[in-house]
Parts: sequence; C-alpha cells; structure tokens
Amino acid sequence: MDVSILLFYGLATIIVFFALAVVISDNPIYSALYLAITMVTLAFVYFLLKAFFIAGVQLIVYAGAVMVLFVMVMMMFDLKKEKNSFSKGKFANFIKVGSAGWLCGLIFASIMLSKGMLPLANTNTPQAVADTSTKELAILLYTDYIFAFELLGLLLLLIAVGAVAVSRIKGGTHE
Amino acid sequence: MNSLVPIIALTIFVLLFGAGLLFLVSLVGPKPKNSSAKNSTYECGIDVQTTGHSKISVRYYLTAILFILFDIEIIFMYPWALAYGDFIKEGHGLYILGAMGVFLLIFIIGLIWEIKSKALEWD
Amino acid sequence: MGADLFEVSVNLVKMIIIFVMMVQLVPLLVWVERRGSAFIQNRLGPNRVGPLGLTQLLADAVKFIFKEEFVPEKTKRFLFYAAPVVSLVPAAIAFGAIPLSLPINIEQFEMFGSTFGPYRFAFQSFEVGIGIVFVLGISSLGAYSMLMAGWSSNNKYSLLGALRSCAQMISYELALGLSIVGILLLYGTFDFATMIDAQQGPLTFMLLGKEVSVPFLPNWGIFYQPLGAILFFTAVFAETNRTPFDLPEAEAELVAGYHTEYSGLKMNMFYIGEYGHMMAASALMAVFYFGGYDIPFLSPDSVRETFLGWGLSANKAAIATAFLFHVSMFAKILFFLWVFIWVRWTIPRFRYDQLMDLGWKTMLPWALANTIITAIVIYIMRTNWS
Amino acid sequence: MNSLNMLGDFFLSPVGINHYLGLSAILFCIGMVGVLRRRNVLVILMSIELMLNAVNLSFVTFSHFTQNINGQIMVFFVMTIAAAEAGVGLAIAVTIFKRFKEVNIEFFEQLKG
Repeated sequence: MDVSILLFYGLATIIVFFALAVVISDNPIYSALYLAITMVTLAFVYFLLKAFFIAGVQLIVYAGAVMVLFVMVMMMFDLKKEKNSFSKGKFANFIKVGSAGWLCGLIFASIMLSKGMLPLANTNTPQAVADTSTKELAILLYTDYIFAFELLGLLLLLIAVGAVAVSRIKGGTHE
Repeated sequence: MNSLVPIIALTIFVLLFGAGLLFLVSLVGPKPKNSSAKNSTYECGIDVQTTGHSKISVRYYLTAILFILFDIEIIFMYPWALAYGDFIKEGHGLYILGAMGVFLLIFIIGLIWEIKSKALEWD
Repeated sequence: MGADLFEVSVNLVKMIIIFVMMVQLVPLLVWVERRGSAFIQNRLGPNRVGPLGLTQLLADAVKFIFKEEFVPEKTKRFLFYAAPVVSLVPAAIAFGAIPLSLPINIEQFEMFGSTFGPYRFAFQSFEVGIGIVFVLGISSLGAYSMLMAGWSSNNKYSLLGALRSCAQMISYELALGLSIVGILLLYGTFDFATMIDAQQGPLTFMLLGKEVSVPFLPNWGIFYQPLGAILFFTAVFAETNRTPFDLPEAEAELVAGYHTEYSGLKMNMFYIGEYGHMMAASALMAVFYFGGYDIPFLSPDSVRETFLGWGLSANKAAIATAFLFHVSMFAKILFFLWVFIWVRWTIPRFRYDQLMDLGWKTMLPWALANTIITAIVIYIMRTNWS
Repeated sequence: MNSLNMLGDFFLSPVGINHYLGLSAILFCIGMVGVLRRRNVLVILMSIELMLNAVNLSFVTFSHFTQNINGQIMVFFVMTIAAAEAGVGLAIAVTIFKRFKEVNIEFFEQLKG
C-alpha cells in the first residue's frame, strides 16, 4: 500500500462527502461551510498533483475570499432552515438526478474506454520545486497569454464598477 | 506529497487536541445549574429584545466583493514578482515592467474609482 | 514524511513539540502582557502568586479547567463548540511552515546495532515549497472561526463583531499581500529558507552592474524594504485583531465581539489562536525583514567549525549549530511579540471608519507605490547597462 | 471487457490520471444536481462553484500527467472568472433580497424590467 493511494482515496472521500453535503443540507450556511471544507481539501489534491502555486491560489482565492464572502452574505440574510429547499415534482426530480447520474456514468465510461490514448509524460521526474514550476507558469502567462492577462485586469475593473453600481440600487430594507 | 502528510497530520492532531481538551474539561468542571436568566442571550442585562440576527449594513458585503477583486489582482502579481529577476537577466526587463505597468494602471484606476465613488465610506 | 521509522517518528515528535511550544508560550505571553501593561501604566500587575507572579499562569490554567461548561440557549451547539477548535488550526499550520533554524544534516550513525541515516531534518513542522503563498492562504482561513462563532452564538453583538472583524481582516489582507510583493521581487522565491539564505553576510547589492558592499550592516530585508516592513507590520496588527485595531472587541459598542457568549476554556482557545497568529506573524516579520535565524556577521559554517574544534562529533555539531541559530530566531520572535504588547498599551483604538480608511485609502496605495518603486529600482540596478 | 471488470481495474490500479478524472466527474455531477434541484439562488451559485472546481481539477490533472503548464494557466483564469461571477451574482442576489426578501429562484422568474 503506497501512501499516495491512501492520501488520494482519503481526500477524495472527504471531497465527495462534503460536496454531497453542500447539495443535500437544507441550511444554506452549513452548505457554505461544507463547500469551504471541499475547497481546502481540493487545494490538498492540487498539492498531490504538484500544482503548488495553484494550490496556494485555491486556498487564498476560493477558501479565503470567495467562500468568506458567501458565508458573510448568508449570515447577513439570516436564512432559516428552508422548508422548500428542493424543487417539486417527483418525475422531474427523477429525471434531473437520473440525467446527472447518466452524465457521470458516461464520463466514467469514456475515461475508461479512452485509456491509453493520451500520450502521458513521465511524472516521476525528481521532486518538482515550487519556484521553478511557478516561474515556468509566470513566463508563459506574461508572454503567450499576456493579452488575456491584461483583459482579465480590465474585466476585474468592470466587475468592481458593476458590483458597486448594483448595490447602489435604491429601495429595500437593508440600509 | 512529502509535505502533504505532515500538514494533514498536524491538522488532525490540532483538531483532536482542541476537541479532546474541551471534552476533558466538560468532565472535570462543575455541572451547570441552569436558570432562564443565565441561559438567555446576553444583551447587557435587559430582556432579550431581538431574535439575535438584526439587519446589517450592506457595506460589509460590498467590502468583501471589492476585496475579492483586488485580491485576485494581487495574486496575479506574485508569479510576476517571482519571475521578474529572470526576465531582467535575459534582457527583457522593460517588457515585463511594461506588461505589469498596464495591469497596475488598471488596478490604480479601479482603486481611484472606488475611492471616488464613495463605495468605501463608512459612517 | 520520511523513509524509515526513525525519520518518521522524529518528524512527528518535532511537529508536536513545535505545536506544544506554541501553545505553551501563550500563558507566558499573557503574563508578559499583564506585567508589561502594568509596567507601562505605572502599576504592579500580578505579583502575588509565586516569584514575580509567575505561578499566576498555573492558577489561571487551573481556573480555566475547572470552569463550568456552559452554553447559552438557542445557540447552534455544534458550530458553537467547533469554532474555538477550528481557530487553533490556521495559526498552528502557519507557524509550522516557517523555518525556525537551519536544517540539521545528520550523517550515518549506529544505534542499537543498526545503522541509520543520512538524514536531513528541517527545523520546522513541514517544508512547503510555496511558503509565503501557503501561509497567506492558511491564515486567511482564520475568518471562518470568527464567523462561525459570531453566527452560532445567536447574539447580535457576536454577529456584528464577527462581521466587523471579518471585514477588517480581509481589508488588511490586501495591504498585507501587496507589501509582500516587494519581498518577492527582491528575492525571487516563495521559499522561506532560500529567502533567509539570501540575507546572510554583509549588506551587498548590485548597482549598475557593479557590486557594492556595506561591511558594517547585515544583508537584511529591512534595508531594502523599509516601507514594505512598516506596511507589513501594520497590516499584521489588523490581521491578528490586536489594538489599535481590536475593533471587534470594542467594549463600548459591541460588548466583547464575536466571543461575547464564550466562557472558560472555549474562550481561552480563541486567545491561543490569536497569540498563535501573533507568533506566526512575528516569525514572518523576522524571516522577511530581519534575516530569519541569521546572526549578523556569523556564518553557520564558521559556527559549525568552531563546534567541531571543541571536539564535538559532526552530528552533535550540526545539532548544536541549529539550536544556536534557533536562539537567534526565537529572540527575534520574542522581540516582535513584545512590540505587539507594547503597541497595545501605547496606542488607543481607532474608530471603525478610520480603520477602514487607513486600510483602503492609505495602506493599499502606499503598498502599491512600494511595489512600483521596488520594481523600477530593481530594474535599474540589475540591468546590465553596458 | 465487462463493466464489473472495469470497476475492479479502476480501484485496484495505482492512482493515475483516471482516478483524478473520475473524481472530477463525480464532483461535476454533484454540482449539476445542486443546480438542477436546489431553489435557493445562493446554493445554486455555490453548486456552480463546485462545477467550476471540478473542471479546474481536470485541468490540473491533464497538466500534471502531460507535463504541460498551459493547463495551470487555464485554471488560474477560471478561478478569476469564477470569483468575478460569484461577486456579481451575490451583488444581484443581495439587491433582490433587500427589495423582496426572497432568495427562491422560482420567484426570480416573476421579476420584470
């Protein structure tokens, strides 16, 4: 038994369990907290895949910023346990869950059938150093993807303006 | 993977340490004597007026949204800062400075706009 | 984690020792804080129990343990108990990722009839290649325990305090994250150990292709990044919710912030988390700007040679050197912890709007300016103009 | 090869690209169920985040197993877009909530310009 097998299955179990809890829990605040746990565990999976910088960004952006925003908004709303948290209609629900399960099976089957078609590189290279892989990423990001990078800066500016504008809309009870 | 096992082990150890300590203390300490005055939510000595969660200013979430956007822009600077020395060594210093210059310009415009638009005012 | 049982167990024990050290430092710091505040305010402070009041710590611990375990009604019980436990995790992991001394290289040795080694033990709980990013990410998870505590208490003061401290934390995280960019530009690495290695020796830098050396100053980050250091340290105060930024606990308006409903050991755990954050922040301050475990004008190799000259074996010399440099690191951490306490009892609390203004309108632009200036200066100095 | 054989193969083989992709597929479908079945708009947003994370995971997996760093850059971009999407989505949700005290997605259908 290799440690990495144990690690992968342990992390995968935690991820799937809490992802299910996000969807099933009928209190949205608990949903948000479960999602935060999922995000942190996913960061560990990225560690396992030697994507160190991406793991750090996952921790900072998803777990440390986006989910904090979600939890904050939930607490502001003061949502109680929801009575009608799921959509109605037995047949419709059956189709919804069934189609998701079918999609999952489809992806699984295609993964298993296309096994060996992708030329895999040797991943047993000596312990990748975080700095060098991040530098590689940086060099690509600021040369080949420079235009996309500047556009994302612009997008973030527009989003900031938009968010402020939306929250300026008058009316309602909260100040 | 080498660093992942100790991180997970330490997390589990700390969680167990905290939970175990709380459990042990609950065994040792005196049993609580309950009374309605003691059990009620603390509200400076008066009877509980609100049900707990009152209305909260929207500014908190506005701050949080702006934080996310600026945080991502800062994260974009980390790989840049890391590779900056290498770019200079290869003679592309002006290029990388200009590339980040445009990005920083957008960042600064955003910051100035936020300050001017009074989205960050607290009263 | 290790190749054989010896290495694994040493790493485990090391990890637990570092965590216990962190927890054990908290009562000591509380004592220093109480005595220090008394000293600053011209009082005596706790001096009755034991010499200098030192056994006050024990009395406090016993008191905390024998407190009644009490939960107010209408709380969300699970989250109410989970919040203090969760508050320990970010601080412990962040502190564990920071190197406290040189790594110890152990050569092959014989014990119980079998040979062991060679080993390399890092003087920290674990080595993460992306040190800075990891520590920033982990410490930003501290917001959850506050929000959990504030919401599960079912008390408006708790919730308001939690939201306040959360908004404050995230606002200053921007300035914190941006002030580090200067350090990254300077050293070009995420790794703490590499960063500390770059700070050895006398102050040396490239000026227009020539190497300039200032022999009477150590090569510490503070001389390259004075503005960054000030911004970082200020932001760290706000991150750890310490005075002058302890708005979540403003008694006049919010009672005790997010831990209004907490008592006994649960309350104490929040303090352990807070002090743990302070320790991690002090260690980061030392690593980024004050050379980490570096002792000015003393290189690790010369120290090891000296120890070898005294007739110690190679392994013992390596261990002794590591512990000597650990003392230096620890002294720096303790100094910054004292600065935390010192500032707390010197500067009054900010008002909330002033606090947010300082974070967004003063520190963020200055951190930006620091980044731009550092980038331009590094460009000018490191480019080969000839 | 029958399906039982395939499953046995899957769980007994050492952890490779298939396992990570499988985890990603499961996560994606859980997120999809959340989007389809939940009625709270905030939970729907969270389910979308879950789906985006699943996609990120498969990007990182391919990036690792083909030793190609391009995938990680895509992840970086996806994270940015996801955060921006969450920001705007929450801003709209909060605005509607302060006006109508409602987070149910079925109520949103009745809103008119």
